[in-house]
Amino acid sequence: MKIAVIVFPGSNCDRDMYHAAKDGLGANAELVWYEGANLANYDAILLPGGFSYGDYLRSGAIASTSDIVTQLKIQADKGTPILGVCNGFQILLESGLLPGAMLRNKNLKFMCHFEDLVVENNQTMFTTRYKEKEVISLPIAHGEGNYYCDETTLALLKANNQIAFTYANNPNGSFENIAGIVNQDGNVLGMMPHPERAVEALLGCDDGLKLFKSMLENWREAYVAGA
Amino acid sequence: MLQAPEITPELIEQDKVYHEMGLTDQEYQSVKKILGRRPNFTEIGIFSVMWSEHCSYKTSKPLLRKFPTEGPQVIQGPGEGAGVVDIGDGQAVVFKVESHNHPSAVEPYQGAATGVGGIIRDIFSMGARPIAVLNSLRFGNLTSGRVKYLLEEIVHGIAGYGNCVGVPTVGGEIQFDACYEGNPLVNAMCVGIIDQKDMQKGIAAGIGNTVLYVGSKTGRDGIHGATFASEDLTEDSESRRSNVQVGDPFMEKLLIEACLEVIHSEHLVGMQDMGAAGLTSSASEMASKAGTGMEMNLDLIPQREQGMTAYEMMLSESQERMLLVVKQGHEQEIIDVFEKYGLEAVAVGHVIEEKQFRLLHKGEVVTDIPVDSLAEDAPVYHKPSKVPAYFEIFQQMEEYEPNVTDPGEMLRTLLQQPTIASKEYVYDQYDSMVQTNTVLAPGSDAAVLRVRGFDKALAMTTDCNSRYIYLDPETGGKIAVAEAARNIVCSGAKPLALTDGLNFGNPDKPENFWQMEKSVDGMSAASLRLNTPVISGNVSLYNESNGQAIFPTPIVGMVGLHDSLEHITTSFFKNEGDLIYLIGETKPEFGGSELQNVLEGKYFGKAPMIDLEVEATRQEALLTAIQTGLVVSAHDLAEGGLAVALAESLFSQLSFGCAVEVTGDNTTALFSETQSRFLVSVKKENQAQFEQIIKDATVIGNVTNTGQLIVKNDNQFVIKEEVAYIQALWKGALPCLLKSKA
Amino acid sequence: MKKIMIHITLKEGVLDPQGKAVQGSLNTLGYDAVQEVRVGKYMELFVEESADIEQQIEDMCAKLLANPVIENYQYTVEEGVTQ
Amino acid sequence: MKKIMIHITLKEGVLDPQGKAVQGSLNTLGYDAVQEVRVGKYMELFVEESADIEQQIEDMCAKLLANPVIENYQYTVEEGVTQ
Ligand SMILES: Nc1ncnc2c1ncn2[C@@H]1O[C@H](COP(=O)(O)OP(=O)(O)O)[C@@H](O)[C@H]1O
Ligand SMILES: [Mg+2]
Repeated sequence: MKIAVIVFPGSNCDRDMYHAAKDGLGANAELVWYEGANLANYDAILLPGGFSYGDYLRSGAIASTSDIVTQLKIQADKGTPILGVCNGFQILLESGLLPGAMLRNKNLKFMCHFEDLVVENNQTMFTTRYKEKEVISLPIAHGEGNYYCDETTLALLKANNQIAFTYANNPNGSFENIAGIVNQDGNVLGMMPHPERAVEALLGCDDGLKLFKSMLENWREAYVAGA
Repeated sequence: MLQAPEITPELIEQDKVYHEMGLTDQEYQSVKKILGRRPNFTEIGIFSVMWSEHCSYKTSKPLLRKFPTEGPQVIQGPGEGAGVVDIGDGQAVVFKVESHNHPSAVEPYQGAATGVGGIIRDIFSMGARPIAVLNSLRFGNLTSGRVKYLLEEIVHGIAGYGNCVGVPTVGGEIQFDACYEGNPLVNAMCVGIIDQKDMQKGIAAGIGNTVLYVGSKTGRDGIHGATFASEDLTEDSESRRSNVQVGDPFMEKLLIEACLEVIHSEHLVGMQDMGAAGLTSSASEMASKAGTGMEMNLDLIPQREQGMTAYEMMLSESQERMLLVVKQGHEQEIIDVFEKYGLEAVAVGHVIEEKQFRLLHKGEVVTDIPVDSLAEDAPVYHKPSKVPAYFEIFQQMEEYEPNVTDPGEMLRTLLQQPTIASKEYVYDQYDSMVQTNTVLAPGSDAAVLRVRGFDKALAMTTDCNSRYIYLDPETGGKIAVAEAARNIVCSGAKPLALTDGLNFGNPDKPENFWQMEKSVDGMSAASLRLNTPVISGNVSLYNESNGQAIFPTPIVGMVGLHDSLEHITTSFFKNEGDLIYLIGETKPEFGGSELQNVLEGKYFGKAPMIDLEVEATRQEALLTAIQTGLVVSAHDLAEGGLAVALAESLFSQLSFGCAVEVTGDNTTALFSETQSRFLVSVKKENQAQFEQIIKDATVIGNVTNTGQLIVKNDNQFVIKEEVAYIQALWKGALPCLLKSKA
Repeated sequence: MKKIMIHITLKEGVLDPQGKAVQGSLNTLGYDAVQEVRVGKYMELFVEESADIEQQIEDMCAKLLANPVIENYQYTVEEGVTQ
Repeated sequence: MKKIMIHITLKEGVLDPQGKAVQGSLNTLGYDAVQEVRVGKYMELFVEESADIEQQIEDMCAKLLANPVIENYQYTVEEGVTQ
């Protein structure tokens, strides 16, 4: 599996994502600068966290207008696995690849610590290694992770089983405790918590590794075994 | 605001305009002599910032010479942007501390943010990747609305900058005392890692080479910042608000990546950040160090505002700017790298043979100064020093011996003192994990970061108990260094070296100067004995508000090396049944203690004594025990003594308790702040082996599963507290104090 | 040169944590008359004159400056300013 | 009820990193006419009528809403609104 980790100006979890994919998962990963890339060359695309464009205006807003997002949409339609974490999630929201928007945390403060998450849907290509309703622990690190959508959108998310993770103890005010959602086809996952920070026991916890493993296995089944 | 062009050299002399810039008559005369003529407005401005305390260390230099700065591990001592220490495998660790006290007092968010930005630039301008930031903060008591505001905003500023730039904030310390009310302290430390072969220096070598200006445009912000940092804070500071600079962490992030890409180019000759005194100090220092001169055309400087004068450009402290010297003819290759990141890189001058600092503006030479005179001819003052009356009185006092009747209640009180209380409310706002190397995040004694790809890690901490230093600067100075080393050792690492942030009051007052002198003596003695040379540092004087100096606060930032990931140790108890040891004997020492603060509301008497021989021997023994794998947890005893240390060792996710037996006077046993003591837990089966290595350790009890902190003396309960309850008090204290109405 | 003044506000029904916080602290400070606070953004754009400028402004707001999921925008134009 | 509309803008000469980033992005998107962008805050306060309300608003702006070190503020009042 060849994985692209997209680097925007101001991305700062890009190397962390790269190491999670390369050292944690053992896949072939590459850091890909947002300009001049050809995403068709990759089997999976990871949008890392950080502060693209300083998070100025709204988190993810400026990055979502860059040319690479057009390519991203094409790959999303083709079924390529796309994972956006934290700022990556915000970019997916701002570019309309996932529904909803982010507001500032309800206490208006950046927060960084481990949170318990509930795996709400273990049928997505990123979550099959988890058990349904399994409680896992992942770090969060964000100031604007308060997920918002309107009731209609929520109803759709629920009807299509698009809510992947919820917070066990909602830290930021997210609507319906939502921590991560997938698109209708299930190949685009956006989440605020950082699985790439939790792939080694040395750093406190490796609950995030299963997410990457699920992605690799499901991709292999769909594309390699099937081909 | 000072206005430039109309003021002629004659007027400057006649009206003593240089006074406003912080220069004395004598200093003006030296400038005149150096130039052989009267300086013009731009020139005198340049001298005034370069000869300010902040840039020239004119009063502190004689003291700084006392610090031990050498050792086999030291690759680069004080003098460059930051110090560099060998950590094996061809790698080095680079670190330094920097103060941003006065800007933070005036505009706390931006003051703290730009403080973080500045220290990070010091690290990457050496060619190192910044891997961690720590910060050491001092505030007045949390009873005033202004202090609460300062704390909230300073913390927001540190978070706002550090989180965005992607360098984890992994540690620090916060203390509260009335003396900091009008003059808070914000010291930030940055740590970086470098392959030794990539080390950069800030030099302008090679006649004809090109000077590149990189990063943000120059605006009128921060003009005279270095001078501002070198005077007392008064009501008048409010009106000097044009000094405020705004940080742009996004720009800094781009600069980090671009600069770390450019260091691999053979065409790069030198690189330096524009810190205090901006373009002036970076350019003149680079030339001075290389034994060359520099000529720049100010028309080419990227400017944010219209009609900027030479004076304004040279004295601006706009943030996120760098100066590079690159080989002539290869400018474009370097510029291309910066352009990839959307950064402006402009050739603004070149290295010249004549050792002059020459500036052109609108076709005229506006500055022509012997370049060495700026850095090397700055005056050095040997200020008078005088033992303060309070010190004599304190030394003659009877030993202060408080008597606590309800130790359990006192423990609860102590845990809610803001200096002791959990700082989680603060560090939760910092991204402490980005870069995924953080093994020990804030919460234990020292922060620990692994070095990716190697079986080793770095431990880091900042420490300074200024109460002891106030009572007895020499002893307190020793303690500050020793405490930092203790924190490093407790995490399982060997202390390597230190950086210092010397925060003092106005040095023109002999009593303040005496405090400086003695603190430095104490710190020097301890760093010599503990083998932790001083490799970098910062001096911030004139920390006074309305004539009242802060406690002398020389902050120690220390880094240590774990030679294996296996030896990383935390301060938390981990298994039921483990033996709890107290290393070191306890004497009744309460001068400067938290207990004294609680009971008396002030500090007096003698500081706790410290014997550096004992300290060193004990630290070495403890490190050996840890590296032999005999220690489950290790914690140093600090504010609040044994009782607080026991509680802190229990405050983790785990729900243990402890049963401890003390002897003699309860107050002394539980709350004395005798130095060089450690609290350690050890598996029962390792008892004999542990005791062989550590001779002065006493078993005082064991870890239990009861969830209770129990202390007995002679079979009587002295303390019996639910850990969950006192932990909640400890955690809730700071947010509660911040929310309560002023 | 034209100066465009843009107001971006949260849509009705969208929670405004910042507005809440501001209101809370105003009330704490004793300004009890304050019943509600909403916090939005205010931008000033200085643009050169051009034929389709109105359309451009509309586009900029819709594409980048406001997020239609949560925000409304409004703008006014001041003609002939010198920056 | 009164509605107070407050504009908070950065003082002249104070760096506006956000405005710069927005401008850069608009230029990249092809809106070359945009010469400068300054980003500020816009707040709406709904307050109950009272005698000294003007003074209160002035105080709130100076004490809490704007940071006088780097920001200017301006406000207008709309009378008799129902929230
Ligand atoms: N300003 C701060 N920034 C980040 N971490 C902090 C700060 N203040 C305290 N901490 C963290 O909280 C923990 C306890 O701090 P402190 O009580 O000062 O420890 P010690 O007494 O061992 O020096 C440490 O891990 C420290 O790094
Ligand atoms: Mg400690």
